Amino acid sequence: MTDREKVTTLADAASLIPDSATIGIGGNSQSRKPMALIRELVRQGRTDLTIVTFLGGIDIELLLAGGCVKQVRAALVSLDLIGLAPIYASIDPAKCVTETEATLVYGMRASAAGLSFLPSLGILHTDIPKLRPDLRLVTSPYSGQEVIAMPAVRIDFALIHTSWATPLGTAGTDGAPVLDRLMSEAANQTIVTAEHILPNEVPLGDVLVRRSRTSAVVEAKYGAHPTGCFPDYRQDIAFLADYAACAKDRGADAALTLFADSPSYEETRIDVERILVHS
Amino acid sequence: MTDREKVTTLADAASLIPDSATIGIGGNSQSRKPMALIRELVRQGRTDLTIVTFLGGIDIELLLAGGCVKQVRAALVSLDLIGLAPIYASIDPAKCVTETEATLVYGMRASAAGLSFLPSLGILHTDIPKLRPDLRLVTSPYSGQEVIAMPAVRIDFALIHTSWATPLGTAGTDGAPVLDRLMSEAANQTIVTAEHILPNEVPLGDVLVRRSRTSAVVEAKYGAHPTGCFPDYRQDIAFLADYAACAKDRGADAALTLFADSPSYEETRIDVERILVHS
Amino acid sequence: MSHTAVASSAEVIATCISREIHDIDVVGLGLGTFIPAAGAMLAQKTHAPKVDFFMSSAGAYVHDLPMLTLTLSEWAAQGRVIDRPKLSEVFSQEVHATHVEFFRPAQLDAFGRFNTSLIGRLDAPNLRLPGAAGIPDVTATLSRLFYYLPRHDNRTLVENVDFVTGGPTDIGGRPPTSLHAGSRAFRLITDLGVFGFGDSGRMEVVSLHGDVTRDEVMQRTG
Amino acid sequence: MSHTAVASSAEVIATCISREIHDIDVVGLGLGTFIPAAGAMLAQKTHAPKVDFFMSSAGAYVHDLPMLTLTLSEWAAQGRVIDRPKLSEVFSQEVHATHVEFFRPAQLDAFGRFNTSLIGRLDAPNLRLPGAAGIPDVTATLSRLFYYLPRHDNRTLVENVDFVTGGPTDIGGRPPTSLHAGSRAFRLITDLGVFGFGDSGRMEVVSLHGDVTRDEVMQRTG
Repeated sequence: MTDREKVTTLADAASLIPDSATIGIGGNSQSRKPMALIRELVRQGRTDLTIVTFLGGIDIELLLAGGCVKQVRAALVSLDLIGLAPIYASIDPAKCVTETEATLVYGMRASAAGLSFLPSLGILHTDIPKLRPDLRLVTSPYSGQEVIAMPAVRIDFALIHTSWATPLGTAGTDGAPVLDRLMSEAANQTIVTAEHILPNEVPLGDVLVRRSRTSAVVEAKYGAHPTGCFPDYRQDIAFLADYAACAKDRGADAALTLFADSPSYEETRIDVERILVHS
Repeated sequence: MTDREKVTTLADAASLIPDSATIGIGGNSQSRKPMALIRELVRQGRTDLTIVTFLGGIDIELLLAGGCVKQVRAALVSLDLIGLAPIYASIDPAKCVTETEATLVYGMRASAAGLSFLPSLGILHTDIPKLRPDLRLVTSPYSGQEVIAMPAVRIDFALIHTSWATPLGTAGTDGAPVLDRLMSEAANQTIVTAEHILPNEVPLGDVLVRRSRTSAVVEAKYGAHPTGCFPDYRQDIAFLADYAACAKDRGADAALTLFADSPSYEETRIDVERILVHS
Repeated sequence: MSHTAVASSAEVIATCISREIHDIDVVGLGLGTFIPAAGAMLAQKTHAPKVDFFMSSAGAYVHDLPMLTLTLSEWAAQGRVIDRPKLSEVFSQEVHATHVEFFRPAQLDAFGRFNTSLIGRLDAPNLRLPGAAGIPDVTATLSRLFYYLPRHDNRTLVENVDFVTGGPTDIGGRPPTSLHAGSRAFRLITDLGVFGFGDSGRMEVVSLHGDVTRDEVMQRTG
Repeated sequence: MSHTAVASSAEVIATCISREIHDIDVVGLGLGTFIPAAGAMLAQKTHAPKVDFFMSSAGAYVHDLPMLTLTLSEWAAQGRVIDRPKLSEVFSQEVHATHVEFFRPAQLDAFGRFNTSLIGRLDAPNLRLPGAAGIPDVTATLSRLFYYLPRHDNRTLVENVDFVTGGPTDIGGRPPTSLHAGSRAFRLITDLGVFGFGDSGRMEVVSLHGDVTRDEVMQRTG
């Protein structure tokens, strides 16, 4: 921890993340996916990443299309209204670890608190443990009841996109916080990308990332596209529909071209009028 | 749960609580203690209560002076700047269960989640477990590490005083939330007392009690006195100093008279000018 | 207005949903829950004016919903947020966020157990579904758990689900899933009628819409 | 201003505290921590303008402190709150709330272990102290844990505390208390000087104030 400001470039921020790292991705399937940073990881050819996210979507698709992924741990991966996530739906199931919100929340809480597990009643009488042979039971020393020991979810880098951040790395939103704060606290480091870099330390809204967790801050306008970023812009459903059709009909490599810089993703791929919300 | 509004009197709210109940008390030693409701419990002669609170003070003193208490579970009991809590300092240690914030937080979380325990590294290498022979260890099924199994803290009634509440039982503060939200979620029922009853369902600040947890709402102006209630009034340090001197020199029965209605506590005991904060 | 309106099945279901909502309920609205949102708004405008909503995709409790939306929840909630719990509180089951919620399962069985995980055999599924999200966790803490199906059919409604993603399991001697007293499958609402899970825990007819017959229900139930 | 000022011991300690604070630290301020608050404010006004404060009795992070206060924390924080974490997050050790915090122990021993629980024997204490509050929990997650004592004396500074309320225990072969790497007793600041817990973990002199002698320190240390 130094006292210099943490603002850097997408390229430098992405290069903090080595091959084989475990990355946590914030937001949900509709919003605040750190897509600019993910495009940069693909561009840099990162491989063998383990991805932890709550509700995955186009973030997972792009990382899979780019050949960056060893394992996906998510509670759900879909393109929402557009339907199944085509690349994810076709990968080897052995690459996918089934999570639910409870397994992720307890797992990240355990990690943040330095524990190897937390007990939970969640998913106890479901078939989900059949998909998770790694789960163990633990017996309460008080009641004798057996409950599931949710294993700690370790994350090297949390990747969080927000509407605003400060140069020292405080980041927040006035929209849905999802699980981002917990993810940032559970991760060893957090990389923040934000639509707007604000002056340091003004009193602000809901804090998702405390500055002490943050290693790098990158200004990334439309950095969540094609997901939305409240209040700046909404999810780009037409782009996602194009993506789904392209990935299904012409495969991952063709779909990747939709995310290419030619010369600039922001200028050539984003129809701003389509995603602005007029109230 | 019915759809009628929950506003009632102090007497009726207190009478919901039977002898031998476990009550949780919100706020901290300086602020938002539900003192009006506690005075009413003393007046009604309640006995054998188990008291759970985070930082206790004059709330515990008054319940002890009134002969209401079987057991006190707290992380600290003091009169802050005034010093030791004189009655608490002299009771049988067997009546006191030593808590820390971690034992209470994990214990209430366990209770809220329907678990009998949660593991923690807190207090592991301290002597505090020597004061808590009820604590058991639990072994992680993943790492083999032994950690403390914090037992669930069961609470029948959470007693929460706030600046504002709605007739349906939503209650909140713009000041320190302390552990009140967790306590309310962990308890079977919550009784809210508030300085101000607002119209239902206006968008408000930090919610401490969700309406679905609330059984009764009582308007209680200066209902936290002699503790403070932000932003309405501050802690009454002069009153607490008088109390401490009286309890030390003349005993519990004499100290009790400081809390008597004669005819009205609010009119005779509170020097409003002394506790208003002029900014 | 002089045209004659025939209610669509979505409208019928939304109307039935509205009838199940009590005045002080908090109704959970997940991602893409258009029909339940319509039903809940109808309830609020008729017999249940005090209903609140928990919009999971906005991460917020609100009292007013300005519009039906699938993708603009955060904008809909803007300026209306009553309370913003941490999702980590909700999904760790410490906060009993909502009283009622209405889910659309991929499969539902006679005992109210649902499947949103996979179709076919566990070791060689015909179809992997997108995932369970938080549904197994949330359903365990509801006061009243509802399902809805826009189309009642015998591929969705089966005797036993292929995979138990969640739901009550106090059947066949197994202990109940419910973490908190009162959590259980309550009703199923389809384009044919309203179904309950009475004392036996087995699905039974509560009421059928208009001229729907029991034979039709039997044919379209697996 | 023409008067000659002699610094009080509280002023000396606050000044030493300010020197220990780094520019990007978050300084935890508990109930009744007047001297650390003064030191932290001094640091912010001199070499550490980016310091933030976590005011536990206001339950809030702030950047500006308008005044020193023991009882008006919520008023002091009003309009200045940067962030309001749930205390339940802080004390469950999921949020590493602060980097540095300054505690005043009832007893402190040569190994940096502190006692705020009881004086005397466990089974028959001479004095029961008000309680540990959250100190055992918080100290385990700090980057740098500091103690301060307005009066260095041999009843407070002892070879072994009567009761280990908290502090580092990576001594005598026992595993460390610290939950997170780097958490350990860092320094003690008294009216006599600044003391560290070097590689051995045993207390040692870092610097002595003004004309304080080692003999004086030895006499006033148990």
